[in-house]
Amino acid sequence: MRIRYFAWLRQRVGVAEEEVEPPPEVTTVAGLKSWLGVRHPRFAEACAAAGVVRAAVDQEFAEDGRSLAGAREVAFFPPVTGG
Amino acid sequence: MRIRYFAWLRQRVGVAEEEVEPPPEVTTVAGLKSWLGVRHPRFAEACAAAGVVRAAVDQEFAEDGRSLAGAREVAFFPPVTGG
Amino acid sequence: MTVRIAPAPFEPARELETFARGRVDVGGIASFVGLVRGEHAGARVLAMTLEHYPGMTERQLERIAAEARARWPLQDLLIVHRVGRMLPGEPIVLVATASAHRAAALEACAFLIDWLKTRAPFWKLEETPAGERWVEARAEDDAAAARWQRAAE
Amino acid sequence: MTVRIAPAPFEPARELETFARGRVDVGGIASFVGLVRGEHAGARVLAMTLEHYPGMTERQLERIAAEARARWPLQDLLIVHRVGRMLPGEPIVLVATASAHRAAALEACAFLIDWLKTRAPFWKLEETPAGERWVEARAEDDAAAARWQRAAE
Repeated sequence: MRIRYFAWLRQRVGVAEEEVEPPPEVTTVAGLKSWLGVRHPRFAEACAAAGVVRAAVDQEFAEDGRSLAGAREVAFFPPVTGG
Repeated sequence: MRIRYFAWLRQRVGVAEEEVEPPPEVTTVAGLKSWLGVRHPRFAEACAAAGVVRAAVDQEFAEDGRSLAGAREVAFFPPVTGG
Repeated sequence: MTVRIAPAPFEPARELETFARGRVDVGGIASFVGLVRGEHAGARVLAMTLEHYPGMTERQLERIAAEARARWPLQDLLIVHRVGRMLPGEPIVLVATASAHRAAALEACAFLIDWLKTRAPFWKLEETPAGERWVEARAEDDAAAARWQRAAE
Repeated sequence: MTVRIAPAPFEPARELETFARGRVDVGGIASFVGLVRGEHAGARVLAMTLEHYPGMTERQLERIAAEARARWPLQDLLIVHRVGRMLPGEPIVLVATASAHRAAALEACAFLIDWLKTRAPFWKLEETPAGERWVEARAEDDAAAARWQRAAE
């Protein structure tokens, strides 16, 4: 599974993307956040602040409860600020 | 006093502008309409249809009751259709 | 703030370019361009002529522009309105607003075009294959203009 | 319908000219251009860099554009969004809508820019004299986007 980070989250984590193989018990976006937080303490810190880390699964915005079944790419980023 | 007509009202009346000297008893826009209607029967016809003939006194939109005191120019026209 | 009557064709793109040039103080520019349609009320339109009331027109446009500036925090605004004879596809009117706030720019733009349609002395004459006809005022234009009235008056 | 990510500076005036050219079927074209401001949140802005999520960005823009077309009778629409580094005064985004009805064009334009700000994966990084800073999302942008939600969802 490919993980991507954007904006200041990318800077904090220190990588733009990485390939990971989460264990089978990681089945949701929330679970993936926790699992990645172990690897990247600064990602865990950011996730601890409510509403700050948003996600997309296969390029669709996704809530914490979203299932990862079949997911090939998950992205994490702060709230968007375009336009 | 200068009278101006615009759009189809100008075409119906047959003049774009004219100088007139209404008698002292013509003190309002409504009075002027009636007085001009005698001169221009087709103007009177148009005025008979409600809401069709609008007026401006010295280049300000004016209702029928508006006084003509001090007025130098009065214009008559159909509802505007710009923009 | 610029308000202009254009007796000859104008290019909205060029006007907007000039309007936007060198601005580092605004967040956004909203604009609306009205174009002559090639068809209207079931008939082909070959050309359209806009008659106006010189003197009063400028005065009303200035007043409408001032009203917009009083209601919204605008850095600048531009109104260009054609008069005379024009062909389908030609611009009739351009309204542009510049503001630090996009909602202000967009709302002021809608306001300006709504008021222009109901408060400025212009009259449209269409040439159709069946002859000339004066465009009639539309109740929905009055309704569009009236929605701005409640707020301030 | 055109949706484009622009990695280099673009000229809104030229885009609008192309968008409007030869149209005899629309009554009006509404547009909004967002520009880089030279000052923001109390600091001078020297430059701004827009990061985005390639792939997802295009997808979201297409989706937002399709939503606008489903909600309003639009003849056409255009979205151009810059990415990369830009200077104050440079355009960030252009949205344009063409419709027979001016209200539809203006409302769709406001809708598009509101949704772009909250539903497309872009992030702004400002360079100020004190260093770089990421622009924070604003509650008022969420509120502006939410007002369109009640209508359809």
